[in-house]
This record gives sequence, structure tokens and C-alpha cells, in this order.
Amino acid sequence: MPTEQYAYEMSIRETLPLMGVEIVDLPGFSCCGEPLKSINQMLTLHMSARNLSIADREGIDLLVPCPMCHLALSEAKNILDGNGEMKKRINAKLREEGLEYIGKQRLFHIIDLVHDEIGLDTIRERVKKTLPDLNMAAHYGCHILRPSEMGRPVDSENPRKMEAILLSLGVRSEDYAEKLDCCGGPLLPNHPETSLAKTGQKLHAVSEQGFDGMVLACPWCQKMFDSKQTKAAESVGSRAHVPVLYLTQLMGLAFGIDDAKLGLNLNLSPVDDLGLKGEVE
Amino acid sequence: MERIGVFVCHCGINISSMVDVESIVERVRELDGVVEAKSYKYMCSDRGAQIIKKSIEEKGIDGAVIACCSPRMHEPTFRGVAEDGGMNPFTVEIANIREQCSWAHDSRERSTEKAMKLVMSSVAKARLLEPLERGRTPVIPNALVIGGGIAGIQASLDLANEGFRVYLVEKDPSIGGRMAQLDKTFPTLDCSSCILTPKMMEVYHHPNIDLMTYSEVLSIEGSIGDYRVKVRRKPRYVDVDRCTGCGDCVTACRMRDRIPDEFNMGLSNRSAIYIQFPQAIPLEAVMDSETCLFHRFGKCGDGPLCVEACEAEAIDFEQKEEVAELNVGAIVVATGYDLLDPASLHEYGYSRSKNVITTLELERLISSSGPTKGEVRLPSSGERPRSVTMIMCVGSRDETQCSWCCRIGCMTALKQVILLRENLGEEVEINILHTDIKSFGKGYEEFYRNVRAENTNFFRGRPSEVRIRNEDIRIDIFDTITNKLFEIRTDMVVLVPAVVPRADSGEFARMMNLSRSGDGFLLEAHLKLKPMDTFVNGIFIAGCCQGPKDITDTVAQASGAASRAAGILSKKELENDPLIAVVDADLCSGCRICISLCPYSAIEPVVETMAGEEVVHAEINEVLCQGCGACVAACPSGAINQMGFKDNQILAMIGVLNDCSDAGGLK
Amino acid sequence: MPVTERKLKFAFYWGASCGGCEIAVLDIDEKILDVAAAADILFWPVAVDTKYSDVEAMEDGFIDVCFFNGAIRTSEQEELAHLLRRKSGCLVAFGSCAAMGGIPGLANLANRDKIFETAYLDNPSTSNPGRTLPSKESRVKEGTLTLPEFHDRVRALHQVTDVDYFLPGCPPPTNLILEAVNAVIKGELPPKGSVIAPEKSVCEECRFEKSEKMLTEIRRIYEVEKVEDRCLLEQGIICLGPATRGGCSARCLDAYMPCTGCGGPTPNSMDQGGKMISALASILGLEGEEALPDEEIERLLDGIVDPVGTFYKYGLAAALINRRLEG
Amino acid sequence: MSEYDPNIIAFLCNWCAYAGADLAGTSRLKYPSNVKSIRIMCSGRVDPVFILEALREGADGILVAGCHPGDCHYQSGNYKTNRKIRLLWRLLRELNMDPERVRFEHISASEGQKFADVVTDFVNELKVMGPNPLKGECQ
Repeated sequence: MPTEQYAYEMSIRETLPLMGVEIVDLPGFSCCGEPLKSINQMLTLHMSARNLSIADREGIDLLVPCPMCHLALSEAKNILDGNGEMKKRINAKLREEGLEYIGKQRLFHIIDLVHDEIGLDTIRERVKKTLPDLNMAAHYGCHILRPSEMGRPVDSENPRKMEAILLSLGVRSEDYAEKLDCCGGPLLPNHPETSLAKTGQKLHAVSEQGFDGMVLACPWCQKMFDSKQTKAAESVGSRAHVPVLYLTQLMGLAFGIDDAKLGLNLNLSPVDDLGLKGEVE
Repeated sequence: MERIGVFVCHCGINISSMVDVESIVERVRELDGVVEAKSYKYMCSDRGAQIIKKSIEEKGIDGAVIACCSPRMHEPTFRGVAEDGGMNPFTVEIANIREQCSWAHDSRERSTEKAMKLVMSSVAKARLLEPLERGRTPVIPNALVIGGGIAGIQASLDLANEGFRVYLVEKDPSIGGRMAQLDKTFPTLDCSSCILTPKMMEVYHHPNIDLMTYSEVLSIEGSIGDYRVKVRRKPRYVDVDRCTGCGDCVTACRMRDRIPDEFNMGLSNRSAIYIQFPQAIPLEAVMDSETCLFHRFGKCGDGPLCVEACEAEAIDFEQKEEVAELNVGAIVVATGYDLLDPASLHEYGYSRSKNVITTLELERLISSSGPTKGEVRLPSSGERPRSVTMIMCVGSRDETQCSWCCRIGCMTALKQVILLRENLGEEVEINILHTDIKSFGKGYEEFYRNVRAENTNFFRGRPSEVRIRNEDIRIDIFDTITNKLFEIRTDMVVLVPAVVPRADSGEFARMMNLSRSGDGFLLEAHLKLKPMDTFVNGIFIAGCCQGPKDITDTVAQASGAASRAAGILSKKELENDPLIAVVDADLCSGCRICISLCPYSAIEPVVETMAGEEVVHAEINEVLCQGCGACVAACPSGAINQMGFKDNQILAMIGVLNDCSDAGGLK
Repeated sequence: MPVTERKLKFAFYWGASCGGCEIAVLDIDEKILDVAAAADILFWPVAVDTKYSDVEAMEDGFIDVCFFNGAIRTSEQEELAHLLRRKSGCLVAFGSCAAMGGIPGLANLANRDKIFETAYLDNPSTSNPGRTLPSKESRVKEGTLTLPEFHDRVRALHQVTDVDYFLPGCPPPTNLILEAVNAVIKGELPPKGSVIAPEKSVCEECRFEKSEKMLTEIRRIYEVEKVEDRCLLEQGIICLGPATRGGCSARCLDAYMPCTGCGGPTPNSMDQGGKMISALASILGLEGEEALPDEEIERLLDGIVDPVGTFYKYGLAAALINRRLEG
Repeated sequence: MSEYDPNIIAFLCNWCAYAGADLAGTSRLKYPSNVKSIRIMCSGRVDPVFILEALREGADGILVAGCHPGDCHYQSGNYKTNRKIRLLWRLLRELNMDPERVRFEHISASEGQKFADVVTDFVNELKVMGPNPLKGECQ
């Protein structure tokens, strides 16, 4: 499912094929529906189910890079697989479009796809370029962590997969107390100050603990930490100066892909400080 | 039986007002097999009894039907009367024409009609009843107590003081259990070892108690009154008769201070040969062959230093494991509990910082015999903590972990608040993060109020996470009373972990044939009315093996279990009810359907050799069988029957109640 | 086999049966000759051409032993049952059908009309434009043709006339047949009404290993990975062995097929199916039963398709409730 | 047969249901006299054969009552009864014998009222259902 964050999408389209994953674009995909949840749950469920049923029709698995979309779809899958009555109701709606939810498709986020399916060995093989010695703070983002009972791609209390991937790229990623803290994103619409404060606090904590930067895998978190970095830092009186980039961007760089192709120029945070650009050795 | 007497009771007017007693007497007289039919105002009175005895004597009746009140009321009475009269008590059948007839209906005609049916069906059954004898089993007046914690100690002492021989089996080198690890006890703040040690000494010196430490129960056979138990006695590699407990070997050992000390929760180190704790009973060294160099490599320097050091020459590497066989009449199980390992809950940071500890570890830190000689210090740096935060219900009252309340956490934490202040002075900051404070026991609420009065910060809520940045610990806690989010910075976190069943309680229960409740603790026969009994007659439970409880309740339950056991041991022999299931070996083909479904494991397959061929058939242990009849109903070939409730007896009743002449058709 | 001074007189007859019992008689192989030596076979429709009238002509009790197989479905079979009873000193209900109705007894799940409907009208392979049904009398120009009446219900022999001995089995195992014949020849007959078979159930003779019986689900034979020598019931396969009289040396189980109950109930059991229901329900879902919700129980029971066909495959006609009730 | 008056045979476990029935009497609760009980120690003793035989003999209704789940004096007898009755129901359905004629209830020693209500209700149901079709078949 495509995202509105080009840098994320570009880097995914560049890196995955290198790891033997073929990306197919399914026509007819729509928004996952999550943003509407507070207004009309049924509609959200319908929209998610719709996307899922398209995958069903094509008989292929779904890569959902946005944790929030991933959550929406997983939740829909949970409801529909668990509640036959609801499944009937939704399928009745879907039939109008000649669709049907079956539930064969598997859902992947970048992190579990790379860590569990592709495997760290493959990553290590693909690495062409030795990156400078970096210690990057891993940020997961709430939606791929919780709610755990729904089965999320990573452990909700003690996630480790991103660190493992980074390590296989030759990048250190130390543990830090604020790792599970929220990016503040969800509060942005109705509580901007608090929202930015949360973002700021985490950025501050990260820079305070001497990390070289922050790696993440969520468009929304990216927006908060990357695009809104300056504002956020100011709001907590911090001079945080933290390069923030997508996991897939860092992977791409390690695989020796030209940074332009990875949309590194789209990152607003000081990614250049990392000294990652330059030719393959 | 062939000669049946029917005795109809008026019960004053309770029955006769609604039932035409005389017409019943007249009618049943006609029934074949009935040689006597009488009615009387009060059959349960002495006069009534006389009437029955007279008929036994004069009419020689061998079976009786008493039409009166509920058998739950007077069946024992009339069985007694029959027995006195010289008739077999088990050929008496009661027809309940009061509770379930005259009192329940308001038409005399219909009541009489129904009463008639009931009496006639009872006669039909009585015809098929057989005289039965009560089985008797002699009782071995010895008791086995498993577990040497406060529960086991209390039970042993009670039983021993009653004059019974008691075998107390403890798996550790010393008795004392969890209580020995505690510094003080709530709410009285008694010094734990000060009140425990005397009891341990008493056990040690009691003439009726055989103390078997460093031992484990291997297997159990038999049933109430006569259990045969095998106990494994692990080798101490120290001659207990010689060892004086001086501890010279301990200091001499080459592995000194190199092995984590279980008793101190790994906060300090011990030697390979060690004394569990200063007040250990028996106060004798024990050698841990897992870590002893000589045991592992067959050599220890140029000779084991312990041997050199021991003037009593008590060290004996040749000691072998022994298996003792005990014969006991009753068993008290007091195997205690474990604490949930907080490492399994990553968010609490137990595995991420040395300064996150459990209440039991803190207890050891506070204890003057503990690793820091009673000085509370940060495990990481050895400095005095300025702020301590206690997190309650770690794993308790948590659907994802243990749904139950540990029942000791709140009070333990509150007690430790006092101890911490004694230890670190008033200035230390103490935060308590609780779900609710449960101070249910006698004097507990008052204790809680006192602690609350001192400047202790109570937060009601569960922290989502303990954040650790090297020495610095932070906790976000949303206080549900003030509805505010607080961030706590603290030096030391004390977790109050859930109380869970012993790790091995599963296999232990299987070995002992005991059931467990959903939470994994041993199951009592009835939560309210039989809290010390189990479903295995003669085996009782006490203390935390049955469920979390504090010392007060544990001791009470232990004494209770002891007296329940004494009730059995004090009898010469046990009488068992003959109304039990019996297998007809000639019809049983050994399909084993009955065996799996008996709740008392009373059925076993026995192999017999008939004409050189091995044939298997089920056999029911008449002591274990409680006479529910589930196996009788389930036996697909009708090879099992229940005395007093045989198929043909019940079918005969059905037939009468249906006025069906070709009834009871067992071809 | 000692030949008694007087040669015995045997009769064989088949009621509603498949003919298997007849073959079973021949299955005693060369021993049939001993039988022939010891007895004359006066009446045996499948092998000897004797007319009913010849039988009627015999004086009562003329036949020593009559082995009657097959259930009673038609008036003809009923007549013959009475006739042979009269003419025979000893009447043996031979095989499951005669002893308890057998598989024909399952027809009691329907009645005559339903059966005719299926057999002669509503089935794909029948064209019967005239919708003709068998009737007791049918007029043709040559005169009137009669057919035996087709009863509404199938009955076992003892439900029609007085039976001396029962020899169950579908068909009865050779060893039991010989045992019976021997007993007759030697004149060592058990008390009237006895079943000529061991008293214990099939499990006694089953070679499979038996242990804990706690079923977590019901499975069909094709659904299980074949585990040699393990009690089939314990593998979740419904085996009526425990509720069925043995004597068959558990041959079906040797072939890894569950017992379906042709031996009939054991001596102390009034109703083979009822007993098996009791046993099976007791051990199905036994483990953790305290936590088993009713829906789950129902789901487990769904594994038992067609209770009657399963528990009364041979015994319906002689069962406590011996038919599907009308209305 | 004169006016139809349902005949109910009740198998009551000694510890709960039978005690409950006693309590109904002790409390002088009135219920129809159509029910006649047979006392057994545990509902687990109930053999489906008893019920089939009772139905064959023409009983209009059979009531089996035991302890509430978890209260069985013998731990688990009532669970087995529950499964036995449920399987029996399936058999009866196939034989077109109305399963409603066989009723399984949990009645505790303190539920005298419940016992009275169950009996009253059962009698009314049976009156609607009409007599057991097998009535009078066995003399």
C-alpha cells in the first residue's frame, strides 16, 4: 500500500527488489480508513476490508509500510476472521463492487518483512558499503507495537527487530529509556502544544544521550521528528539537532544505492551530518 | 430379600393428614415378598424402633421399607434400628412420603396415590437388596508432612504433640522455608527468626518427629490409613552425626564466595560446602556436588581444604543417595510457593538494572544476617539510596500474568516502608505505586494508617514502564486518584512480585494424585467448608501450596490440617461405607473406560493369569471409592455395579413407577 | 466329532438376511462333512429342495435343531418362524439379524410406505409410470397372484416366537457355530435362552494396547494416522468393542477396523447402544471437563454422525426404543 | 386411557437436587404430584439406559437433576451427566422421540423453589406435548 511519504516509498521501491521481493501495485487501493474511526467504525472496517479483499482477489500478500494502516488492516482482519456475523455484513457491502473478503492474504510491515521473512543473512550479503561508525536511536512507533493482543509485527514491551536489522547493516543502536515513547503525532490536530512537546522531549532525550541520529519506519513519526523537528525542539527549549531517516533509507545507503534515489533530499532533518553520501567503495 | 416388612409412619399428622396411611398398609400387604405391614405415629421414636425390632424377631423379616421422612433425615436411624434388631442395616430402604409427598402436595387423594407408588417402588427395590458388610482398614498411626516451612513445622509439631510419629520431609538442607528469609513480619514487626527459630528447634528435638532434610518424596502408594511413601535422601557428603556446624569447612573451601547464594537471592556468594543460614536446622554443613571441585574434577588442589579444616572429620565424599520407605496413615502437604520472576516482565526493568529488586531481595538486604549485614545499599554502587519506589502487583491481578491477588504484597511493602525508614532514616523518599491497598487482616488496616501517616507517597496506578538510563531510574505513573501524570526519579525500585505455584507443582500434584485449580495451586475439597481436605482421602493441604496467604492464615490452616489428620490417625481402623462400586471380574474385559473417569483414581487394571493366559480386568479400591457410580453408568458391558444402587434395583423402581409389569428386563 | 447312535435332524432357514449366514455355515469347511455324518439336513432352502408343505407334513418337534437366520420382515418369514418353531425341538436364532434384527432392522427408521416409496417410486434408477406397488393380491387374467405381506416393522426372531438359543454375529464366527453344533450333538446344551458366545466384550480378545481413555474429539477411521496396536477408541474412533459381546476373536480389529457391534449386548447390558452412549459421553471431553462450555460439547458430539446407525447398527429392532416413532 | 395425567420419573442426586426437593417440601412449596423421584448418590450414576427403559415403559417425562457445575459432591459427576444427556437427546431426535421429554437441571440443596418451579413447568410442558407415544405398548 503506497504512502504519502515519498522518501519512505522511494526507498522501499529501491531496496526491496534487491532482497528478492517483487512489489506489485494493486489498482483500486484506497485509504485504510483509520482516520475515520472516531466517526464511523463501520466505514473504517469497510474500507480496510475492501483493501484486504482486493489482495484476496489477486491472491497475494500485503506490504503495509505505514504502521497505522497496518494496524487498521490487522484490526479489520481480526474482526472479520473472528466474527462470522460481521464478515457476512461486510461481504454483503463488498459484493456491490464484486469483491469478497476471504482472509488468505498475510500482512507485513517493513520491519517484520525484512527481519522475519527476508532474514538478516540476506541483508548482510546485500551490504555493499561500510557505513561510518554510527549509534542510531531506533524508534518504532506506537502502532506497530500495540495493541499486542492483536498480534503486532514486534514485541510490544521489548522490541528488538529494528536494532537487529541495523546491526546487520553495521550500525549500532543502543537501548534508551524513551525508546517506546510516542512521537506525539496523534495529538497534533487537537492538542498541538502537547504534541510538539512530546516530540521535543524525545528528540532532546535522543540527542542528550549522544545518539548520532534516529531511525524509524513510520511516515507519521517521520513527519513529527523530521519535518517538525525545529519547532518541536524549540517547544521544549532544546537545541536538539537530530538526523532522522527511514530504516529503508539507511538500508538503501548500505546497499550502495544513490541517495537521490532514496529521497534523502526530502528529509528536512540534518541527515547530511551523518556523512552517509558518497560513492560505493 | 424374600421377607420384607413395610413400616409406614404417620409422623404425627405431618404425613397422615395428607396421605391415607392405612390404605397403603392394606395395599402393600398384598405385594409378594411382603410379610409384614404396620403403621405407627412416630416410627423414629423408641416405640417405633420396638415395632421394627419385634417384626425382625417374630416375622423374621430380612428387609425393611420405612415410609417416612427423607432418607437424608432418618436413614442412619433406621439402619441402626435394623442392626440392633439383628438385621443387616443395608437391606433397609426409605420411601420419602413426607418432604417429597405429604408436604409438597395439597390433594389427599393424589398424595396418597403418589405415596403408594413410592412405597411400592421401594418394596420392589428392597426385594433386590442384598446384605452388605462394612469394610475395615487398619490405620498406621504415623503422619508424613511434606515441606518444612512454617506450615509444615506447625503441622508437624501439632501432630507430634498429639503423640503421633511424624516424618517431616524438606527438600532444602534446612527447615524454615520462606519465613526464614524474612527479617520482620507484619503487622506486629516481630523479628521473623526470633519467632521461627524456637519452633525449628522444637521440631529438631521433638522425640516424635523424624526430620528428613535435603530429601524429596519420590512416590506414593496405598490409600487413607495406609500410605506407602518412598523418600529420596540426597547425600550431604557430611556426616551429620559428626558435624558440629562450626563452619570451618565453609571458610576453608576453595570455591568460597564464588557461588551465588540461593538463600540470599543471589545477592551474595557462598562456598561449595555451606550452611544454608546461621539459624539453620539442622545446623550442619552440606556439600553441593554441582559446584564442589572435588566432585566435578575428582581433584581439589592438592586435597580438599574442607577435609583439612574439619576437626570432627565429618566430610565424607563416599556418601550415596538413599531411599527411605515410610508407612503412614495420613499426609499433610505444605510445599509452599514461588515468586514470579520479574525478568519475564521486561517493562519493569528487573533484568536491565541491578537497582531493580524484589521484596524478598530487599528483605535479605534488611536482614542483619543478609549479604550487607542489614545495611540497605544500592546493589550497583553500594551507596545509600535516597529514594526508593515500590511497585505493587507485579504480575498480580493481571489478566496476562496472574489473575489473582498475592494477599501479602501490600502488607509486605507497607512493612518494608517502616523497615526502610529505620534503616535509611526519615529523610529517605519512599513512593508506593499500588492498584489498591488490601489491608484485610487483624490489625492490618491500623498498620496501613500508621504508614500512611508518615510522609510516604502513595500513587494509585500501574506504571507503564520503568525507564533506565544507567544509574538514573524514571517511572511515569498516572495517579488515578488525582488524575495526574507524574514522573518519578528514583534510585531503587522494589517490585512486589505475584505469588505463584511452585515450579514443580504440576508433576508433584500428578505424583500425589492431587488436583490443581485453574491457577495451578493445589485444589481443596471445598473452598469454604473443606479448605484443608483434598479429593484424596487422608491427604491434607496447608499454607501457600493451596493458594497465597500470610503467615497468620498459614499457621491456622496448618493446625487445621494437622487436626484433620489426627482425626484419622487417632482411629484404630477405618470403617468404609459398603455402598460402593464393584467390578465383576468375569464380565470385565479390561477396556479401561472406567479408569480414566474415576475422580478418585480408585480403579486400577489388574493382570491375572488364567489358564496360562494374561487377562486384564479393572479392580476398585474399596477405600478410595466414594460411591458416586459414574463408572457404573459408564461401564459399556455392565460389568460394574454399585452396591445399594444396582442397575436391576433402580430398573425395578422405574418399572413400578410406570406400572409396567414386564419391567426391569435385564435378559 | 462323535456320531450319536441316532442321526440328528437339522433345518436351516433364512428370513430377512443377506445370505452371509448361509456362507458362514459352509465356512466350517470340511467339518461340514462331520456335520453331515452326524445329522441329516431336512430343510435348507438355499441348498436342499424341500417344500414348505413337506415341513408342514412333519410331526411337531420332528426336527431336532433349526438354525434360523435373518430377521422377520414379511408375513412369509413370520409364518415360517412359527412353523419351524412348531416342528423343531430346538430353535436357534442364528446371526445378528435373527438375534436382534441386524442391519435390516435399521429399516425401522422408516415404515413400509416410506420404503416402498423409495424402492419403487422416487428413485433415479426406477421408471414406474403406473406407480405400481407390491400388493398382497394382484389380479391378472389367469387369476389372482399373491405376495407375502410386507410388515411395517422389522422384528428379531424372539419378538415373533419363542427362541431357545441365540448365536449372534454378522455372520456368526465359525468357531461358535461349531461350538453350538457340538453342543447339540453331544447333548450338552446350556440353559434355554442362553447366548452361545463368551460373556466378556470384544476388548478381551482385541490385541490392541489399551491405556488412558480420554477423547478430545471423534474421528473417522480415514482421518487418523494409523497407529499400530493402539486401542482405536483411544484414537477417537468410535469402536463398539467394549459394549459388544466377544467370541469373534476381534477379527475386524485385526484388520484395523473398529467394532460395529454385531455381537450384540453383553450379558448385563439391556441396551447395547444406550450403554455405548453412556460410555462414550463419559470419556469424550473428559480432560478439563470442568472448563468445557456446552457449545464445545455440542461441537464434540457433532463428530458422531447418525447416532442410531452408529450405536444400533445391528440392534435397533431389539433395542429398548426399537424404531423411529410415527408423526 | 382416561384423562391424560403426565407421569414423571425424577433421578435426583443425593447431595443437591434431592436435598433441594426435600427443601421444597420443608418450605411447604406446592408442586404437582406427577413427579416421583428415585434417589441416587450422584447424577453421574444416571445411565441413559434407565431413561430409554423408562420411556419404553411409557413414562411421559424424565427429570435428571444434579448439582450446579463446580458443586458436584464427587467433583465431576454432573459434567458427565450433561454430556450423556446431550448425546441421548441426539439419539432421541433421530428416533423422533421428543427430547424435551428428558430434562436435565442443576438444582442446589438451597433451591427448593427452583425444584418446585421446574416440576410445575415440566408438567405443563408435558401436558402440551401429550402422552408418550410408547405408552401402553408394554403391559
